[in-house]
Amino acid sequence: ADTPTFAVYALNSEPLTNWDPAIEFSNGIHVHNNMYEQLLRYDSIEEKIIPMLAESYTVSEDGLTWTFNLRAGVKFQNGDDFTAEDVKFSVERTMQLAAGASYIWSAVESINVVDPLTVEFKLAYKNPLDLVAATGYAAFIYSSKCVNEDNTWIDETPGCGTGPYMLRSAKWGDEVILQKFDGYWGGWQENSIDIVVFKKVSETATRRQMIETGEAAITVELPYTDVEVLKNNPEVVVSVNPSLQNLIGMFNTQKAPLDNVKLRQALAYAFPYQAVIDTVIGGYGQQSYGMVPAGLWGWSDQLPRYEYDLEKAKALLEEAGAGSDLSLVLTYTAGNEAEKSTAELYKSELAKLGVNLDIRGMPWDSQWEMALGDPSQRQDILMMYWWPDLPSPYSFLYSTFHSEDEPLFNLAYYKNPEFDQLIDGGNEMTSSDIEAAKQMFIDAQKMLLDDAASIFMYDRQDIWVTYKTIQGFKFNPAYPTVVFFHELTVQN
Amino acid sequence: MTKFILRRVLLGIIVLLGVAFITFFVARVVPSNPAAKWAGPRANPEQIAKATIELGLDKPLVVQFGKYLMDLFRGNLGNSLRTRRPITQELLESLPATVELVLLSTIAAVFIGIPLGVISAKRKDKLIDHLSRLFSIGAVSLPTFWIGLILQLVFFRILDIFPMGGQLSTEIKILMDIPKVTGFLIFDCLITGNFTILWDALWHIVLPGITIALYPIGLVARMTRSAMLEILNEDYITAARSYGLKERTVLWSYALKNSIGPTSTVVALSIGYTLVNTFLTESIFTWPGIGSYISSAVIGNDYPAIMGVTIFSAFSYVLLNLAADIIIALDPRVRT
Amino acid sequence: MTDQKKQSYFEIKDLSVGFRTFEGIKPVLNIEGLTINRGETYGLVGESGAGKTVLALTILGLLPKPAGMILNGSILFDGVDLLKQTDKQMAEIYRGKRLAMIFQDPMSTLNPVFTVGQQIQRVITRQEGLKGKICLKRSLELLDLVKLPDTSNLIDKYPHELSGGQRQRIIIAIALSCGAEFLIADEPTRNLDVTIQAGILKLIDELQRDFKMSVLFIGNNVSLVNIFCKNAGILYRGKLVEEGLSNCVVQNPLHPYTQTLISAIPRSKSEKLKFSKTVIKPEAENGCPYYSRCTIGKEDCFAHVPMLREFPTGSPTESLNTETISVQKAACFYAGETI
Amino acid sequence: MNQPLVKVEALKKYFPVRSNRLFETKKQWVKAVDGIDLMIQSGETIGLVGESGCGKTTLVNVLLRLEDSTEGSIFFDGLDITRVSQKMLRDKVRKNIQIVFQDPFWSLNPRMLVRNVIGEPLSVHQKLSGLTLSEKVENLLDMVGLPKDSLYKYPHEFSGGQRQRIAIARALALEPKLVVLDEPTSSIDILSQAQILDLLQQLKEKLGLTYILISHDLSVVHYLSDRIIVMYLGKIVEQGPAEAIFSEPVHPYTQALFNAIPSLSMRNLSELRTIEGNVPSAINPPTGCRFHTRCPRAMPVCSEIEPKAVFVDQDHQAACHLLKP
Amino acid sequence: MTQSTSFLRAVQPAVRELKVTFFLLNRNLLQRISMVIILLLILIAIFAPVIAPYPGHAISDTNPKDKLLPPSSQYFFGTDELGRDLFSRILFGTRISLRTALLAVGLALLIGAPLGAIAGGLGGIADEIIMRLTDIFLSFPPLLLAIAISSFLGPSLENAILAIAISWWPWYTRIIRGQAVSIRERQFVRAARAIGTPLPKIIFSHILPNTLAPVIVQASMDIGGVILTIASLSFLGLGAQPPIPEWGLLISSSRTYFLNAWWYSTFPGIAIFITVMVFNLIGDGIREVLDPRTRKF
Ligand SMILES: Nc1ncnc2c1ncn2[C@@H]1O[C@H](COP(=O)(O)OP(=O)(O)OP(=O)(O)O)[C@@H](O)[C@H]1O
Ligand SMILES: Nc1ncnc2c1ncn2[C@@H]1O[C@H](COP(=O)(O)OP(=O)(O)OP(=O)(O)O)[C@@H](O)[C@H]1O
Ligand SMILES: [Mg+2]
Ligand SMILES: [Mg+2]
Repeated sequence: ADTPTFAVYALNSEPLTNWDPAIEFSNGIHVHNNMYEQLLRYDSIEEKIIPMLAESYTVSEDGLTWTFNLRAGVKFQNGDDFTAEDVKFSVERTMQLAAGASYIWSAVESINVVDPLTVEFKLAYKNPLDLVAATGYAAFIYSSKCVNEDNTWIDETPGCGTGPYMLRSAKWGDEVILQKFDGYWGGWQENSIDIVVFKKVSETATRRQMIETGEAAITVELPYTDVEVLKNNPEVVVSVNPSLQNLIGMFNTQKAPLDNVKLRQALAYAFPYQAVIDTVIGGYGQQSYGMVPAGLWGWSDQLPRYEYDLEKAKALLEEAGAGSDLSLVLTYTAGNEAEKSTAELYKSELAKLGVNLDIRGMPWDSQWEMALGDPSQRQDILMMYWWPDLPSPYSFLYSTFHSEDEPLFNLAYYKNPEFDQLIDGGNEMTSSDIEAAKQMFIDAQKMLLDDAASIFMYDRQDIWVTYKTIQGFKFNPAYPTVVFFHELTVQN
Repeated sequence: MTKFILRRVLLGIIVLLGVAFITFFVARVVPSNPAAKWAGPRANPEQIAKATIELGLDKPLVVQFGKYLMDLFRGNLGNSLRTRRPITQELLESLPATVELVLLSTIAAVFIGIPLGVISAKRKDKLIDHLSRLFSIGAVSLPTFWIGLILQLVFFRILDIFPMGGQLSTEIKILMDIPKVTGFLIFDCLITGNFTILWDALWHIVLPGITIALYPIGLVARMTRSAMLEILNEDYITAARSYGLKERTVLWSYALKNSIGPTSTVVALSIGYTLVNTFLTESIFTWPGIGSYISSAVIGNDYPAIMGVTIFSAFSYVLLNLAADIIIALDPRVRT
Repeated sequence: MTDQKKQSYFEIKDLSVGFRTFEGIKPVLNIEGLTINRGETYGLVGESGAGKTVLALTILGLLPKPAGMILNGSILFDGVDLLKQTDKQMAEIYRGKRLAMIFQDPMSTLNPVFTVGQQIQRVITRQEGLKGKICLKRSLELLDLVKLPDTSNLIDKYPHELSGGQRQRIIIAIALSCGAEFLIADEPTRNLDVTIQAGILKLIDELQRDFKMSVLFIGNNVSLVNIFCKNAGILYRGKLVEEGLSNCVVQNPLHPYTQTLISAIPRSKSEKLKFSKTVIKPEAENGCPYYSRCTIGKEDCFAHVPMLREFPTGSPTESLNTETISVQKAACFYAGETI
Repeated sequence: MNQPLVKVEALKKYFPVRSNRLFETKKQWVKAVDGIDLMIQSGETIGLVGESGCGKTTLVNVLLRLEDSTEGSIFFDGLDITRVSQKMLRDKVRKNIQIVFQDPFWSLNPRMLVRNVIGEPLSVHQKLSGLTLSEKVENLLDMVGLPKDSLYKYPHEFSGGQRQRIAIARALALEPKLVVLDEPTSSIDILSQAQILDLLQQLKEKLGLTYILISHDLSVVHYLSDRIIVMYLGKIVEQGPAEAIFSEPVHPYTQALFNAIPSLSMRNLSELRTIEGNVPSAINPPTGCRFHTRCPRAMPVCSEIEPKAVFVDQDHQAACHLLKP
Repeated sequence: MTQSTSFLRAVQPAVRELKVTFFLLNRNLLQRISMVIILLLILIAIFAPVIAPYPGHAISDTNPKDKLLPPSSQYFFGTDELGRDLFSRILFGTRISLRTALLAVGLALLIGAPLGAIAGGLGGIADEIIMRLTDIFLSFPPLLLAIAISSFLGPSLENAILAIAISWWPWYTRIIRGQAVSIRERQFVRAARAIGTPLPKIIFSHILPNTLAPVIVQASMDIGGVILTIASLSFLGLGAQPPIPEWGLLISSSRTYFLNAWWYSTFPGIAIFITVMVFNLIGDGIREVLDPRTRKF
């Protein structure tokens, strides 16, 4: 074509925060997944592994040795051949830097290059390494040429990945522009997109206007009120997809007054689940069954749910012997409208029970600092979104509710050895007997619900809006908000 | 005169030291755990311990402050906690876009605000004075963040005259070679004679420009008016009239020169305000400047970045005030 | 030259000026009549706040804008009523060209942010259309004229770098730069030392003779006016209470106020001050403005305002024999009675 | 003669001036008062005259220790007040020396009631308050001839002359020994001036006060003073009994000063004498006799040697080379 | 003379001054309108619970079934995303804005005024130190300092007030010091020194009271600016916290919806605009009226 085709992806915050694919553990997921590739990819809707740089893999009987057979004929964007050495180099370096999401590799003991197209991982303990190798962060394979002597990443170096797009230009904190890598092993379809622009557009209204005028090809995180309007707009296509994100309100189970399970249960009954889903996310989601979100294995509609029931809540409150002057602090992440509205709705329900909810919007880090700081100063309820590092229930249950001496993300400060045992066991079983593992995770969640460790508010759906000319868009919840531009075409 | 300037510069340095101390305090001492932030989200204790050493947070505060000062002296504002990149570099990248906006609004403030103030003072309590007062006070009373939204709604969505945001149209940005000489887009287009891009850039700067410029225009007009009102009552103005000088001369040369002192102070002041107002508007107009930068920093609790911007603004502010003081010092009355 | 033409050179008739205040319009000047002939000097004496400066500004049409108001009357200058001129006409035709004024306070009359040279040259350029070198030359001449030393240096100085006396001379130089025919000198020496005062008076006197100017000289020192002016008027609270040849007024004051003023001045340097006791009485709202301090005032002074009346007097001294009979006026029912 | 009330020896007051050149090493000084010797007896009135800026105000400011002197000593009642502590100053000196300023409007705090204005020294030194204070202030008001109901008025409700009376009442509240009058009548009209001078004279007789009077108006000085001191550029050029100086001034500067005063007996301008030239700068005063640059009778010696004060008469001295001791 | 008449006499000049000021302000149409509006705002602030049709909506009630309804006779200004009546919320917002502005300005004055009087009254080292301190604070653009301070104090309305006071006091110190320096040279201060009045007493009873007029003018003008700053902080999420109906916070929340619900951002914006504007107009007016040189009767 004479003029290249291009597509703008309007993001709600900066496109990336670090060029180094070993370190980036934030918005860069959008950009990096188009520039770099993992050994495998996981399709969480179909629940199956897709071969990428590895065409196939085998696991030893004891589950401790994983062998990957690499794809032949893959070239880095800089022209170098892709070999097993690169895999060893990338994973070892990522582990060594110990930054970002590198902990996903923590089971790995050693990496051996068997031949240029075969690489073998030895594990210290049983771990689903296929899922690890398919993670959206820190599992990228990159060229050693992009690292300088002191092992730091050479910023904005083009050609370090094997992915379909390579860097064209970037403006920090604002936009990243990628262009098509002609020598991509996966080849190119007709009308594919030549240039991709990742652009930060923090105002939702601006994003909506961009997509309406076709200035943006694709965007996410629009308020549902806009979605309703856009659904009737022939210029755009709205697609609603399951996401693996859920909103939870963690109770401080260690501090009075919420160390009382009855009180926690009362509060869980007082949460207006349906009103929140209807009002805050416009019905694009559903009340959670436990911690594992719909769309991920380990989810079960057989789990009990707390339903909104003020009478029950009142009774439980009385049972718990809570005074009339009960006042609780809830923190949420400032700037997130959905969390804010949810908190406000909750506050008005609790007010009906005579409970004062003091809601504070804080930047995530301040909120987190408060949760990790002086125990007497911690919030009573901490509201947050959770999403998977690995597409496994373990990722949802381990970080958030596994006993910790020094809390990190177990911000309910939940301590239950039985629970720990169950989920650790489930994780070990994952690669051998997934059904058994599933059951163990479900049982574990039952414990959380009985203990009312948290309010499981809703599992959210993701709403994507694409401009009408964009075809082939497919969403994979294991890679939240990632658009694989290689799959897209432009039709006029 | 030179001594006066020297003294002012010295005071400026003292002030900057104080500024540095405050920013250091805010950035290093107050947040409970910068290391955790540095180590990244979901980091484990070992990673955090490593970060503590990397950041030198294990050293005594005095040593940290000393190092901070040395770094400042070298123009090193530290690294962003989010991106781990040098803040100085990030600032320099987003600076030109903001400077363009601020400069434009300052020019507007001088060339619209001052004449407005002078006319208003001359025609005190006449209709034109009421209108101009209403305008200038209105301009300083508008919440910048709000008027940005409204302008966008009216001029883009309803009337579709001006683009919604950004510095350039995406097509132009991707398909054309953007001149990069000084980093200031409009200026670069001018010197390379690239008029297609220039036109596009000018078209894009109108709405954010108006949003940002309203405040300084109003401020300068208001200040000029009141300075002029006082000066027009001075004996030497009456005397100048008694010599039969033209009213035009009396107003625009005699009186105006006397009001340069307060006016230049207020212009310097308004540049500071404008800079901060960009924080509130740039995100609305997806303007890739410091404002966008600091709003990401505030959302991300990136203390070093916030403090970097703060110290940078304070530095420019001190310099601007110095410039204003020197202009005032040209007034022979304060020469000592 | 007929009597009438002579009179119409400069004449104030029934002028009344007021200021707006919170309580309403406060009259500050109320002059029934005042005449100055061509080439003559008229001295106006009055204490602080009597309205001397207001009169000067009224003549030039420069009353402070929002507050000052002309309530009534006319000021005829060369047959034209100045009060009927527009601001533009005043600026184009009269101010600077025909009427000039030396302001009271040399500290505040010069613009502090321009050099002396710039200020003079701007006026010269405006009034005489001179530019560049010629303009500079002319301004140096003017500074020489007022006997300023080292003029080529001085011209680049800012007002605050000069002494009070020097500043006052510069103001005089500017006022004279266009050879106006009517000069108002508003207490040009008020803030100056006696020694500098004498120098400046001599200067104005010389210039007046050279340029044949009429001068309205404002002062608060009777002896100065006596030395300097042919005619003198005494202003009390905005009203002329006595008027006549200055010698006559000084030698033979008719109004009690004038008498008090003059008695307070020693006749020679070794003579000690004499003071007459003053009394404090209630203000006469509808009567004589001086009533409250007057020692001879009676009931009729309290009830009625005395008008200026003429009192013919003989020439007080032999040396002044050009006009043997002159007219002295006073606004007092008991004029001539000594206090 | 017994011990003088005030004795001033070799008093100097220099003000530093900032220079406007870069890296100026030499600091410059305005020599406002430059070596003054003076004696004031209890009960007399000293008239201080001289050109504008010759240092009169500075001299009395130093005398009151409103400014610190640069050099020299001031004895008040035998106590060297240039060196006493602030407390001593308050207890011994402040009470006994008071000042009445030129401009009665600016010297009264516009936001204080007359009662508090006049009462301030009493409340500071005698710790009076409430009714006793009001009573005392009423007495003072009475003494300066103001009605009692002035107590609860603000200064701006009074005329210039009345304000000056308030200022005088305040100065007299502590029954000081010495009162400094710095141009006490120059800003009020002639009629009020007479009353104020009269009042001052009466009070002096009644309370046995000592005055230092500064005025530009020589007739005022003549009216009140017993002795006159003439200053030129920070130095005393002539001093002596008022009558003697007014009738027979001996220093050329004094003569010139008196000749420039217009008086009713003058007929025309030529009778007014002027002093040629401008006042020299107080930063670099002329060498020798300071007046020599403008003196009509200057001799070569005048520019080299500084004349010493010589007695022309008992009690009448002047510093000029024309005079032979 | 009785105590009460003497008191009346004592306050008389102040009363007269007030009367004159009011009279002059009242003559200008713009200012007259502003005064009426300010009075109205104050009344609204006081009686918000009575006037507001849905006072609960301004506190903690939600009403999700009526979310984002356009203005109607039921909801004059429409509703927000949780179905709350915007009219009621904006009425209550008046309360918050006026109270926080007064508090912030008052606090700033409390810090700034004594420091200014001390600096100006004492001179010398104290002056130098205090003024350098203010210089340091003044070298941050005010909103920026407030942003920085409240971002580490943690977001809340109280902290925002504190942050504004901290970034605002130097202005008062500076003004008062300027005044104090000129007053220090005035004769009546010299007179007080000559009497032997101790320095602290001179500063607090002679200097400070005489500096207040310009400060009050400045403070009244600052009210508008402070309201704007509070709104900006809330807009950035650093000020008031939901569900407090602070105007800036309302606009901030409305951003998400403004393409569909124009009323949501428009009305709070107009409320801020009008309030800030009338305070600015009055402040300007007072300044003009108190300056004898620009006074016009
Ligand atoms: N701008 C003004 N507003 C109100 N009143 C004024 C104004 N200017 C002058 N006055 C009043 O007018 C009267 C006369 O003032 P004017 O300045 O003419 O006095 P003057 O005779 O020149 O006194 P001085 O000798 O002090 O210069 C005074 O009572 C004064 O209060
Ligand atoms: N604070 C100061 N700093 C610097 N110079 C000063 C200061 N005070 C006075 N002077 C200078 O000292 C000299 C004497 O001033 P002083 O006020 O004593 O004069 P004066 O005799 O009282 O004059 P006047 O009659 O005008 O009141 C002047 O040259 C003046 O400029
Ligand atoms: Mg006057
Ligand atoms: Mg003096």
